[in-house]
Amino acid sequence: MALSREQLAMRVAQELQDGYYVNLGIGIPTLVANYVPQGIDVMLQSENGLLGMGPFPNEQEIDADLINAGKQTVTMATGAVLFDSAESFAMIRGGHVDLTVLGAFEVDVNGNIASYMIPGKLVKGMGGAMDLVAGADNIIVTMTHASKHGESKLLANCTLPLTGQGCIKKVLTDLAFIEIKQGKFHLLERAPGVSVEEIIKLTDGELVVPEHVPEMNI
Amino acid sequence: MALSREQLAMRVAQELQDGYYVNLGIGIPTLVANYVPQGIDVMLQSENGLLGMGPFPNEQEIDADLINAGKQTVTMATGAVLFDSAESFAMIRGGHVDLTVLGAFEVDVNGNIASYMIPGKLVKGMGGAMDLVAGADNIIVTMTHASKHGESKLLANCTLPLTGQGCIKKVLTDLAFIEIKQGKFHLLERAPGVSVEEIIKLTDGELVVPEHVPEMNI
Amino acid sequence: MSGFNKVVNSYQEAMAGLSDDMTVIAGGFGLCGIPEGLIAEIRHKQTKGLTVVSNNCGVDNFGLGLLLIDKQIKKMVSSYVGENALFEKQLLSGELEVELTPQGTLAEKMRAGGAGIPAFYTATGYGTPVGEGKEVREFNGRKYIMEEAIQGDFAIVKAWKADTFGNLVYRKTARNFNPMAATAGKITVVEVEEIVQPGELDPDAIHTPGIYVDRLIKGSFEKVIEQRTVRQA
Amino acid sequence: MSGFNKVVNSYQEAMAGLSDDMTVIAGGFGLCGIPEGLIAEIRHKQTKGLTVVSNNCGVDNFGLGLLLIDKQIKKMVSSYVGENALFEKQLLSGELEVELTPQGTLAEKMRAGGAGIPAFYTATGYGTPVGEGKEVREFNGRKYIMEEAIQGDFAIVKAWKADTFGNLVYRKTARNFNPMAATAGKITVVEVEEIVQPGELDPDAIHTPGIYVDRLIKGSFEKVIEQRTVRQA
Repeated sequence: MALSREQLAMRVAQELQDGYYVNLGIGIPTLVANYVPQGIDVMLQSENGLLGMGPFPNEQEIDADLINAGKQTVTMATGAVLFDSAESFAMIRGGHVDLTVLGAFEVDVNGNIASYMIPGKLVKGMGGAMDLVAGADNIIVTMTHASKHGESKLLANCTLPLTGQGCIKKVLTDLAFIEIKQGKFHLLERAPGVSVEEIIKLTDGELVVPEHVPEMNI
Repeated sequence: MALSREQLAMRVAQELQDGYYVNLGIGIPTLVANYVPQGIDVMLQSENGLLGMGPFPNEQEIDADLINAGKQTVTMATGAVLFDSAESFAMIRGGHVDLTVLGAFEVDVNGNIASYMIPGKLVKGMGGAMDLVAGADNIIVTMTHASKHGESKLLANCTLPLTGQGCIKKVLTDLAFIEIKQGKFHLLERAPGVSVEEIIKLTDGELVVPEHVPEMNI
Repeated sequence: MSGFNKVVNSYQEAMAGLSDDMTVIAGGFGLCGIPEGLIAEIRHKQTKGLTVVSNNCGVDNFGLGLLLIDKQIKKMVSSYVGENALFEKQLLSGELEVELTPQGTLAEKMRAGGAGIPAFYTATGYGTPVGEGKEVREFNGRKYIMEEAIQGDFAIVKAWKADTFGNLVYRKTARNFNPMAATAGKITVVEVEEIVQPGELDPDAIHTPGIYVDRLIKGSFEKVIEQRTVRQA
Repeated sequence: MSGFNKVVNSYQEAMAGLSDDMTVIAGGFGLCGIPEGLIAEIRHKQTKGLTVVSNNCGVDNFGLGLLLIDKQIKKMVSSYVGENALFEKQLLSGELEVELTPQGTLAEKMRAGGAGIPAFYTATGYGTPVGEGKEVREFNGRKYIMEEAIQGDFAIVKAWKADTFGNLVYRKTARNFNPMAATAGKITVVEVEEIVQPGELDPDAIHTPGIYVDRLIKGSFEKVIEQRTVRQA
């Protein structure tokens, strides 16, 4: 069965390592913070100027001066630090963040990603996403494998305006965990109960399938 | 008579305006701080990271962590602010300092300045001087008009490696206050008791001399 | 030190000189850390044809969104414009021009504008619509695009505390773009919650040195929250 | 949060991995704000062929000058090298190479190295020996030269206080180049006067976020003063 939003977050959380500085995008990536494995500490970077983001506040803690990149009220973890936007993106662009998790509309076999604009529909803007994909070495894209109409989002070539070129190496969809290298998708894991055939059917770009494709351990 | 070091500083101080942020170079420029006219407040920028430099400390106030760009122990004035070297030169390069006063070996009719290196002799380095002359719109160079051997330091073309190109508009020497424009020196004032003829004799670059050249009011 | 006293006593004085077709750089991220009173004054002045450089354009009826009501903004330079219906409407109708700029590039362009750096290279946006028409250059085998600095006729900034010399301290994530904006205005106007005497702020903990600040006014702030989010008790 | 504890317990551990021919970026201005113990450890290790990026090279017998004694430095990238006789001697004899870099350009090159900016333009040095061989480009009618970023295999930094996560606070003008150096090392090692627990530093007043710091050691400092200057009583 396709992974739920929570299960996607759980699987991403398995990639966390102790001492990682992590930037989590809006949406599913944000949920990853709820599933950090025991014995592992990570520090969350929020690109509006906070390293060491804590949980959402309770009613008494709400502070209009303390928000995350999604404009939600948040708190600070112990040892947090605040800074300006230039410093925040120096950190991001300079490759100091260990892991970035973000959503996308499309990715392709060359590691291109499209995530900020659907021409003709509303243009929301790229926010910090272009800097994040350009600056990070270690990125996990989380997305649904295909649209509701069964159109693949894992393509030979992205059709939408790009957020970044050749920068994505790992994609976790609701159906599969996929690595991108040498101009191809490589199937690493499948969602529990999802068949390799279904993944192949819903993947437009060239997909390399090993003999044995393990089920994810959620 | 040629101006003394103190008199040079006094004359420069007459150019100060209330509310000026000022960077004073090492040597004679440093003395300018002693002659700020009454009723005028200026704030001194030290390029190693201090805006609002105070006087030298007394024995009890000495702090190894608080020095000026000449590595001398200093104090902070009320309302001073500390920052890093990138911020300090952002301020300088970005043109936020109102007046810069510095020494030189040579200047020429095109506003070029040489001040950091005499080939064959010791190379001390340019420190912050190249940034200061590139960043400031309002610079006063203080120097002796000629060497001890009577060789002019106000030239048609600088002979030493340049610190900056086309950036100097005002030069105060021990003999004269001179403006540089349209590829010529323009004599504005002469030191008390110094004749126009002497200034002409000791100026190599083309010098425009008006009919009346007032004596400096020191 | 009267020459360094930046305090002005009215919003009119704070924004004096702002005229049609000028460029205004504004601090703030969403509605967090925005100079509410200065924005209100711009609306009150009815200055038109403005180019506004700001990460966002507020929301309908608050923040920079207020300047959309009477179509005072000709062009926005922003990284994110979502969640503002009036903005969308004016954008789609062609009344409003938008230059979408990645958030980090926008912050760096403001910083460069204040720091005498006319241009810099970044990998951000290479191979995307943002890179179109921009110079591409390779360093150490990777491709980068050239981005130019931004300066404003005015910068409008929100800080927490200031001393009368204009030394500024920001609070929490209300800092965001404000320090860079403060450096990049020909005239920098700052609205703060509290003004103290010189010497009352720790010199080691000042975020923006007063040298960048031209005018200072004490405001009162609504601090509207866009996404009020609480955890389960 | 054990994964974020940056504290090491010996200088040997602090500088582990430093080897011949590496590039070291060092904070400090003159003898102010220099990582004394880390420099001593480099001398003790007798690492050779180093490229050292630092505004100055200390004095004879103190600071980075100590690394000249046994000719450990192959090349200095500095803005100012005066007042060091051994430096002058090795420079004139050709044993030591020097790349003179304007102070502001040096600071900006370090910042760029940490910030993912491979190059930037500055007017500083245009038309001077510093500009020779560098690309010249005109913006708004003025000429600028292109300067490239600097990164180090190691950065050695001196701060005042740190928490165990490596969040740093500097004191007075001992800040100088340290914050930029901290961002530009593949491995950044910081020597501090005091280490406190996370949460003890004001999050709004931290100068260097711990994300840049790899190793942290508590040192003791001589703090030699180069120009002890007092005013008349």
